[in-house]
Amino acid sequence: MKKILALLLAMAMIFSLAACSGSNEPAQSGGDDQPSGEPHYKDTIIIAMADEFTTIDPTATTAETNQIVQDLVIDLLTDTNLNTITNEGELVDHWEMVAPDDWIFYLKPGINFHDGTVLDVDDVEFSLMVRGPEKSTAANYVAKIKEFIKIDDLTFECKLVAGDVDFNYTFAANALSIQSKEAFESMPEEEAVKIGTGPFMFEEFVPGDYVSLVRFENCTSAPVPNTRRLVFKMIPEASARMIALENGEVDVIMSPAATDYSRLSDSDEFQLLTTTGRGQHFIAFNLQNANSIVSDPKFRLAVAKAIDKDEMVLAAWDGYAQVSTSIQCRDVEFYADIEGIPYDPEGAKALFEELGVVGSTIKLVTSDADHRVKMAENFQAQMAKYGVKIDVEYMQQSALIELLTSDGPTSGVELSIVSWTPGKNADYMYRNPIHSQGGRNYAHLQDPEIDALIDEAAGEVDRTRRAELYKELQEKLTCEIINWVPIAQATLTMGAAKGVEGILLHPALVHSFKGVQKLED
Amino acid sequence: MEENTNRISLDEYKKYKKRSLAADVWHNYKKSPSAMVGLILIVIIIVLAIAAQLIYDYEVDIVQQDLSQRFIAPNTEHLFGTDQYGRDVLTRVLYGAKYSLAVGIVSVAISCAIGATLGLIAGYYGGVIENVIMRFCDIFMGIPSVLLGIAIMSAFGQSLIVLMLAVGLVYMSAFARTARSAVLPVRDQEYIEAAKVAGVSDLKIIFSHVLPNSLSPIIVQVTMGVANGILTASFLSFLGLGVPVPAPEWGAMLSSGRQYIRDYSYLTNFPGLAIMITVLAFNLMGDGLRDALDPKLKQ
Amino acid sequence: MSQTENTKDLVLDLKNLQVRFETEDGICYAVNGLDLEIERGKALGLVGETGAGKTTTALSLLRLVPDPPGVVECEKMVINGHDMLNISIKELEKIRGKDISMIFQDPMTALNPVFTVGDQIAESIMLHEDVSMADAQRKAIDMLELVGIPGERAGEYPHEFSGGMKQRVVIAIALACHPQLLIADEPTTALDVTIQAQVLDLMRNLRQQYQTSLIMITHDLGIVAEVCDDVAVMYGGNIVEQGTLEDVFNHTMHPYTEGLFNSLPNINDRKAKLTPIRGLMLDPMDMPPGCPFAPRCPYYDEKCDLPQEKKYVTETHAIRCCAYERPGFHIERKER
Amino acid sequence: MYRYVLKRILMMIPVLLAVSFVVYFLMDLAPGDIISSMAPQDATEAEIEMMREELGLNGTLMERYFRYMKGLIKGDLGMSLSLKRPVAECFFQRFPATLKLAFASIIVTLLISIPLGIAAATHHRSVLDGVSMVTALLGVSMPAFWLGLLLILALSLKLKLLPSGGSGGIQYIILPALTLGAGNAGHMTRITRSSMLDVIRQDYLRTARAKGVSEKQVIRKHALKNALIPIINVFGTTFGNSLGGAVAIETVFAWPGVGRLTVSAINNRDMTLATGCIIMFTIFMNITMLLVDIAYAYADPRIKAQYSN
Repeated sequence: MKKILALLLAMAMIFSLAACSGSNEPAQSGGDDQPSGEPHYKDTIIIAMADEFTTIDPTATTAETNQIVQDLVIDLLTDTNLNTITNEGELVDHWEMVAPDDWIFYLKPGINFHDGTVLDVDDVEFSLMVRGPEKSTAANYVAKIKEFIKIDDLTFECKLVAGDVDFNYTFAANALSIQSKEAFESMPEEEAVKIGTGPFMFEEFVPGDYVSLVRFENCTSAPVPNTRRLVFKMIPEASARMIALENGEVDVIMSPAATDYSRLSDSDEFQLLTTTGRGQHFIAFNLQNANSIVSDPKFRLAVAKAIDKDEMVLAAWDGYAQVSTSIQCRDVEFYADIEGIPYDPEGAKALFEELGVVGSTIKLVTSDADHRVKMAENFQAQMAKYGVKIDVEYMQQSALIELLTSDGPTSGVELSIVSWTPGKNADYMYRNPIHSQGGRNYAHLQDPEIDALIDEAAGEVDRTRRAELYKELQEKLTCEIINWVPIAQATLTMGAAKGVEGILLHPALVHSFKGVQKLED
Repeated sequence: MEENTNRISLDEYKKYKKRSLAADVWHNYKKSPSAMVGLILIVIIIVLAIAAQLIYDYEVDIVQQDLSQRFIAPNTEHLFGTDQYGRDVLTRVLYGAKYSLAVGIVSVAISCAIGATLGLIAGYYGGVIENVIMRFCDIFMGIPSVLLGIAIMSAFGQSLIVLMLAVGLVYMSAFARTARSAVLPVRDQEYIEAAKVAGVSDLKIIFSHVLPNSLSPIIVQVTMGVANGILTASFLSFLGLGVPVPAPEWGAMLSSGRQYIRDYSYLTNFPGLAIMITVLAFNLMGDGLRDALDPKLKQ
Repeated sequence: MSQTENTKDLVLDLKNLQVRFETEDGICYAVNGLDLEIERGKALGLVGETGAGKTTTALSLLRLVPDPPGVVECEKMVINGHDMLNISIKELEKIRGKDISMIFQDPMTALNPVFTVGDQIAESIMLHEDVSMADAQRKAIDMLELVGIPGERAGEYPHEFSGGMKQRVVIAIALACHPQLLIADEPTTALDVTIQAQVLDLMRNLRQQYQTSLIMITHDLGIVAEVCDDVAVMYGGNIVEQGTLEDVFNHTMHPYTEGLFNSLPNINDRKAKLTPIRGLMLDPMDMPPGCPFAPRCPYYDEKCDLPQEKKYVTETHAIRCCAYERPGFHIERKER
Repeated sequence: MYRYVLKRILMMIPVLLAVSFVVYFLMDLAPGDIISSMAPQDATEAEIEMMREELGLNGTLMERYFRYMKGLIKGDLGMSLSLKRPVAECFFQRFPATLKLAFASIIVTLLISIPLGIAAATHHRSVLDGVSMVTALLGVSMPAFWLGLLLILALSLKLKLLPSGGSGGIQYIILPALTLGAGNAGHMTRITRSSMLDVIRQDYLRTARAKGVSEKQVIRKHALKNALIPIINVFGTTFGNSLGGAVAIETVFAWPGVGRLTVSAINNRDMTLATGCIIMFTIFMNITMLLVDIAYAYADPRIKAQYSN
């Protein structure tokens, strides 16, 4: 029996040792081909991600973590310039709006794909018109195109189903990445999706562990990077990412814990990169049930006055968020800096008493995401001071969306804590979550006047007039209708070793690592 | 010759006279110091849990926050310090005792009620019934308990009741198995046979003859089950699937303190310690009961 | 026994053996100052009721009394020339199984369930004889056949044997290395009568073959009469009467021995009532200072409460009983 | 013996079918489906319906389950809804990590518990016994996730000796294996001790000693082989627990194993992945149990005889 035991132990030992040593740690192997004399850059940069990377196929998911990696490998026709936060051409050199429903795009010449072929309109047509309609993530966008006309190898025209003055933004959707037609014809789909025009090529993916990319030496869509290899390592725990950075195991960490911000910014070895996120976090009122107290504008005003947003920011984001005064997000085009409804505990108290809601219970739903739980917990605590009891139900994110989009007047939901991350253009800010036809109208606002304003603003070609319309929308919604109480836009952060440069933070989390590099001495 | 038997004194006779089962168990139980420590700990925890209910007002002491008082390290005013919302950790740990106790005890009551009944029936009737019941239990045994718990919590949503049910269902099969194997040796005893011949109904036989004679392992399983139930429930809460916040369930406290562990490790240590002591107390009591119920097994 | 003991060829020489068990509930005095001598080739019957300390005495000879709680004290313990009190564990292990071995009471539990019987016998041989594994196995098969079990069953496990067969295996293990002193602890109690006779026969033959001395522990006086040369009667952790078979059976002196014989059923008078020894078995936790049998003794007087000396009545016959100091004392053994 | 093994394997089939149904049903009951979280914020009804069909989520529960079962019977676990790859592929990509962790933790468990349990039993009621039993009880009572956090705090955050999470070289497995192994060791030590104590009192050890077997050999050969029988049984459940318990450890240490995969699949409402993973877990648990029962037979001839009948 001793033998059995010894054998068992030995087997287990060998197995785990072999398995351990055999596991592919993203190697920092040397291959430095930088000639001496010129600036010497770190060969491999390792980035610790919080969420799991799952696929390189841009049409498969819309998860930001995937998009970050996909963005390095596969390019889009237009994309957000992260320095100016405006929509610019990426593979497209420039475009012309012949009419709101007729657009002509001119591709950049000589763009190389990883497989050696050169980008032309056929690749675009294949990606948009052949692959696009099959993919649920892309179909909605390409459905806008009534007719795709190839003018020459580098020029194409899109005739639209309906006029859209912001059509260029459409091509910034990640699902509309441009891929090589030749690659799809010559290799299996799972290989072909890895072929793009980006500055990095797909190297290896170990699920749950890491994904690695190598420099595309013949890159013409962007400058050839100074970093030879990028490794995205998945470390879900924030404290673990921080340790990894401190121990020099990684060079960059995404979303460090708020408690580590000062450790990063005050250190000589590290830096804290920040930007204000575009996501608007807000408390929405369910306006469907006329009998509910939340249907009373006075109550909504009282809640808006009652919330100490600064305290909530401290509770939910440890202070790292920008308090919102308007329903519209700051960096979205045509933002007007309105005052909104300031914190007024006395006014709120008086209103609550007048309404006779002290001692009553209001039902709130939200998801189990960390900051939402914290917001809800703090909201509950703040309202408890006014004597208003908040009964919170936490649910999984998709369950929440399902409930909020399909709930009838009888669901009992009165409040919800949700967020909205508008992309691209100002219309996006209002179309879905506020327009009565919008798919994510969580407050179930049915206001013809607002609908008319949204429609008018979207079709307005004159930018000054458009700005006025959006300001009117902001003031009406924030101060009069109060379908939401906007709380804050969270600060997005990244930690990096000193000397790491070229990272561009994206307000909607699709950060760019195209230029990431670290000078070494 | 006959008078010789009178040499046994009345006192001696009393000594040998059979005590009631409970008294007998208690007599054996109190001999073990560790078992007594367990019992005393449980009593203290229950008393504290009840006291916390009486002293603290949920809406004020648990729900309300004071962000100006956040992250105060343990001191004389806040013995366990304050958390990220400026709430007193000691208050929360004390108030939270009721969740762990409730989940542990109720979930075991559920799993015992269902599991032991199934086990008794399976063991008593045997044959096809036994096979069907035990295969049914195999289904639940085969799924890793934590995963089953997570699946149930996801299906029915977060709440104390669901948590109790989830933990109860997870451990149901274990009870069924214990009860069944406890019944097997009793089933073939002659007094059961005799009762059957006498026309006593099956139900009566099970409850008045089979159950009392196979009670010991079930009682031990109950105590150990409470310990396991508390651990499982706290893990589910740790994953964010337990009692929703701001209820100060210990596992949930550990989970929310986790991101601050580097600078404020007391946020995780106090709830962790609370879980461990409670589980330890039930384990000690379980050990003690096992030894007391079956002196043969005493080690 | 005579005073010229030094000239005798003693296999066992034991003086003043005391064994007590120190438990939580108190100290249990199991053996209290026991002396025992056995000549080479002789068989001694150790008789007494359950709890008299017979098995404990046997175990202390092998130094196998569990410690704790057992505490063994002894003036002299020489087995086959080895001073058992002053030897290393290593030497002790060489003596066990070789010079002295024991047949245990319950064959059902005495065999290790996870080894084949052949291995269990061979192990003993391997330990004490300089032989190869194969040779040991062969010898083990021989031993099995010697005790009447077909050799091919050596590869089977204990659970495949019946009780009587197991007892034979236990005997085979005990005899595997031809010990000089064999202790048989109630070797036949677990067996039915026909098997009993076979086993006793077997032991007698083996003993003659190997000149083995024997301590036969039993409460069955019939077995003693059949197998033994000498008899020692134990009560309350000590020998109360000791002598040859003739001495003890036909010239019984101690009141306890008398009680033992009186409680046997009388074949000649089936209508006669059985006469049990009155009172209860002694509580070894609460040992009286004097004669341990005093509380149950029909001839009790105050002197019995004093410590009892061992007295030789004849050269071979010794008792511990002060009643014979009373003038004209004699016991009333029933005639059969 | 072979017939017994065959019978056991056949008996797994209905259990697996039932498990698949229970899990599939539970997952369906869970509010929210993956479409809502996968679809872009501005997705239209038609788009969502398209996604639903793309993922095979259209139809009633029974229709979907029947479709799923048709694949399952052929050994096809379907495609993961969120990862867009075959479930089997997702599972087996992650499974080695979990197995690695389970084995490493078992080494820790055995190295701690067997010697400690034997020492405690052979020195019954000594200080050593007391200390090891208290330690074991603490191990049993300590939530693994807290122990993991404490180890991270001490060895990783404060002393910076070991990485606090992730996977890679051997240094990454130490903390998770220690955490998982230590918890199991508490249980195993208690079992080893009580099983040894049980055996130590057996008459056959006295027989062995009377033969002249040395004390060391009595414990190592005669006692341990008997004590091993219940230990093997617990070893099996412990190994099974290591597979399942890996969920807690993988979460705390960000270990890229199947436990975490399953939890995230459940959270993401990835029905096929969750069901597939749990089915695979169940298969491996059952196989472990079967292996244990076979090992059992080799340790105890009495059980082997039973199986043959």
